[in-house]
Amino acid sequence: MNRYIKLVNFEFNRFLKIYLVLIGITIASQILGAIIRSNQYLNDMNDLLYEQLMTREAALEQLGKISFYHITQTVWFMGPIAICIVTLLIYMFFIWYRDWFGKNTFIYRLLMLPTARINVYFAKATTILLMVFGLVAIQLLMLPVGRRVLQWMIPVDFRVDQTIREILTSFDYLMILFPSTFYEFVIHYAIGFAVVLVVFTAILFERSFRWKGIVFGLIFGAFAVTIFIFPVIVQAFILPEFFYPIELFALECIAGLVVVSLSIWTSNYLLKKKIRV
Amino acid sequence: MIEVKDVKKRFGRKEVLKGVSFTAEKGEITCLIGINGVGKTTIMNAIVALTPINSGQILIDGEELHKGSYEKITFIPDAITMLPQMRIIDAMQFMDDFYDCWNEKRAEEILSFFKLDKQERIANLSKGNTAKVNLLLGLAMDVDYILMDEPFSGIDIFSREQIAEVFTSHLIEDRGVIITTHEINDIEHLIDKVVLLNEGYVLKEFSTEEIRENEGKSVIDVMREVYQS
Amino acid sequence: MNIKRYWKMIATLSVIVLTIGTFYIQSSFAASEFPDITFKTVSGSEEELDNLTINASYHEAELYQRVTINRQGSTFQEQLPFYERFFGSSMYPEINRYEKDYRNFMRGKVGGTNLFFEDDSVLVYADVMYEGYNHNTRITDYSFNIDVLDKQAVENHSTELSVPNGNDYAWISVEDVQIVQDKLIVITRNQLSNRSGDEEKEEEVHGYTFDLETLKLENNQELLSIPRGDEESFSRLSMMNDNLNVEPEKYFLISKVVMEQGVLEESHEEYEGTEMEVNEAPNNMIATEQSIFVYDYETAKMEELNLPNELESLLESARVTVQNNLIYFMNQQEGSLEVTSYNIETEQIDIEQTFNLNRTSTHEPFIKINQDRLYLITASSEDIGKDIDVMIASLSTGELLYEGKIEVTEKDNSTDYELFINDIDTK
Amino acid sequence: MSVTFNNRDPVYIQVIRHFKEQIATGRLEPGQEISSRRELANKLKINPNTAQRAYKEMEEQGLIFTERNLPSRITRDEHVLNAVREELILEAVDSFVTSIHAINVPLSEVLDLVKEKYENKSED
Repeated sequence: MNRYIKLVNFEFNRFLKIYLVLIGITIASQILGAIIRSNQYLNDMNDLLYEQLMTREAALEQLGKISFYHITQTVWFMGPIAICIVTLLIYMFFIWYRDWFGKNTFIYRLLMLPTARINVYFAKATTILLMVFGLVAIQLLMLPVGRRVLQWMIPVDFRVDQTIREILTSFDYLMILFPSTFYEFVIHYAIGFAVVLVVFTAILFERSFRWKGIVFGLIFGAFAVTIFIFPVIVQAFILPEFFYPIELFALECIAGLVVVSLSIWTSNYLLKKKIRV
Repeated sequence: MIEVKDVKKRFGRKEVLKGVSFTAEKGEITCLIGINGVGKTTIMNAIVALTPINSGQILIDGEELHKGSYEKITFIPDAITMLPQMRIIDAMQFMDDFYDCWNEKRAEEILSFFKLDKQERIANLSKGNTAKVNLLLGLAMDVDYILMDEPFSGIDIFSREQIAEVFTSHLIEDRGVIITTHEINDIEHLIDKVVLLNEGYVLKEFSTEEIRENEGKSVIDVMREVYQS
Repeated sequence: MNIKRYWKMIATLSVIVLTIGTFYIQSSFAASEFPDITFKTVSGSEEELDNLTINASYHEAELYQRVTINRQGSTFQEQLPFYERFFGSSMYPEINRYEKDYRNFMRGKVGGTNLFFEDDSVLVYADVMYEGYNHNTRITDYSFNIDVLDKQAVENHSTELSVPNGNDYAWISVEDVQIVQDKLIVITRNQLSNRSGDEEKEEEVHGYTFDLETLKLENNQELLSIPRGDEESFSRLSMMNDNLNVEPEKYFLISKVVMEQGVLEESHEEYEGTEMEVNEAPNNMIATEQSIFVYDYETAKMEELNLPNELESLLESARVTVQNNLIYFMNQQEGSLEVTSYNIETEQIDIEQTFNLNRTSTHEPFIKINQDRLYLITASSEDIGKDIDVMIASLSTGELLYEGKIEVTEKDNSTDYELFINDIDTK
Repeated sequence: MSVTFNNRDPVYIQVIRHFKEQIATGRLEPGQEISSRRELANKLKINPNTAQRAYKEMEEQGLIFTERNLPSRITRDEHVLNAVREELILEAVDSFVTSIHAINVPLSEVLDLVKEKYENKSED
């Protein structure tokens, strides 16, 4: 346990620089985006009011009030989210491969630690999870910040103030990151975590058997997906609507647990018996 | 005692080890010599479970390797196993974090013996100093067995001498050492035992002193005999 | 363990826990911070509300939520258990009740209440399933999927059998399921396909009779059909029974409208209420013939109703529904609603009542008739999303039993919301 | 102290011989403390096990002795010391005789030459 925490800390610090850059980009871009979008709205509004000499009501009728929703639709807002997601997706592979292909072969050290090797796997997965949650938290903190920027820039008559919830519910993609209840939050990220574990196992297949391992890894991935969607497939095609929602939910939980256990068991086996430097 | 019993290993279709057996005693320096092939490193990797074997058995003091074994046996590969961005002190801290058998005092001693500056980053070290740090990380562990893969390869002569000195020092006193090399000259007087490998087989396993005493042959003589026949 | 060396990780972890934790703790409060939507009684007995459930949509800023309102209060979609939202649940309370009471029987049964029949002893499910087009036989396969649950024995017997001449139809939908003595009757609308070879007919209404014991198809009765529409004329059928009703019914009512090429009157007002129907018809067509057909489940006879002239004239503007042996004609006037019922058996007008809507201008009201009760939900056309009246009256006496308003109590005192009624249910 | 070892003779024997030379020439005095086997191995760059074996052998031959946990010392036994000296002289003479014998030179000529060379060497 102790060594596992040390490993997580170690892995965490290894990625910290890039991670801080990601956070920096997110903060800068989203604040900038709020300023730019608000500014653009002000320009458009000024144009209507002072160039086209519309009444305030007519201008509002045409342009509408601005809300944080409009800011979330800009590339300034979504761009950094996409960058963070893509970076973490790449990092999911990088976190393993750099130990083999880095300048120094750190994998020797990792595999020779006097602790169960599966701890290395858990530590890497935990690190990814920690990083994801960290970014999610930052994003959550950035919402009121961006909203405040909007409030500073736009007079109250021209804007609609949204609560954080309203901002989230008005934008589908954000609902994936921040579902409305804690249960769903747990479900979303549990699925995400399961995906990470399955990808890790596939990577370990590749690292154990190289070219052949890619095939094994893909098969394993397909197998995991099949198990996971099996209840839904049964529900949709084999026994249409046979299960009640709560049952389907329970089955999905079981399927998810099966996938996760299978991944961990397989990875443990590969790390113990098949991995090579 | 490390016992390697009939170990076979294939990479793809190529059989690298075709049934290798030998033993290495605690308190002795055993040298794996092979003139070609990857067999030596593969054996080393196999002993510390960094590569799976296809058949055979490897025992360390009578038991198969498990996670706790890494407090008892360590492997110093031919390249350093720490991250380039780490300073020497970070690498030492890492070892201290993860190994109960890490001996800080000994590490400091080796550090001054090798005249290394522990604030230096691994990436900035010379080749010779990198090898020394690599050695330091293994030697400062209170382990029973140390495996070294080609500790002398590609290093300047002075570093080589310093490293050779380690072998006669208390740093490896009473431990079992397995070392691989393709150049026996530097260490001929330092080793207890030679295992001659070729193409996946053990051609001959002998004690250096015995072969000198009984047959009046040097290690090179034996190698010449064995490899040329 | 040296805490100092872990501070970055600990800091990150703290930010995560604090931020996400705070967010979801607030969220759970926020969920309870949905407005309370209640009935505010103006007069009458609140107990009248017991059977009433209103399905509505609530909008506030960018928030859009489905909400159900009943006497107890309101339940927003987000306040439901997450798995129900995650996988969806039936919008019909009846079906939700069946799923609770007859859990295994209800497995695999999807669709609305029109597919069900329930009395004291049985629960019946009948649907027509599309089995696909077979390239070898060149036959489109439809099959009846019938399942009868004996409530006492908790036993069910089911069957799957082909729909006769299934190949002729483009689609088949089940409109009603009834049991008369030992017969099971399934009323369907069958849309003819181009393959049928019958160039004349567009759509048929069928009554399929099964033996309740054996579930064998005993009779296939074509009750009504309409010709294929063209440039000149166009016919349309609509089923008038309340398809939410699963209880025994005596009659099945079909309205038939024939429309022909003519000059469309530029009377905007007249079409406001029936906008949807007008849109369906080709341009410039007007109704030239409107009739109501009644199918008697007991006698298995189909007859056209001979309505008194005063009712006949109402057909165009009034909404029509049937309950037991009474047909209700509901005609909305300026500020009032006239309800006239016609007894199929006695062929007499049964009641004539006028209910005051309390306002001159209203949006199309939601009307529901259940037994002797008339449920009326009206929203003013000026302030559709906010000003909503609820009235419950006795049909037989015309007495107003309940009068009230739907009241939205916003937690943050905002008035920037809109509430739209989707439908009402009176079970 | 630096010794060049050949590769064909057992290193421990070469170590013993080295010690004997030192004793015979008086560079190691009777009763003198000698380095530990670890120090020796380090100085001579040989395997500590070999050094250990050399010490063990010397102990058996009575060249050195160890009291309890104290460092080993050179023997004070005159017999042994003389024997070492004699052994070295004999050994040298033997090898000399063997090679001279091979060239087939008369003894008197050899002796003269030896005398001359030996005196010259001592004068250097």
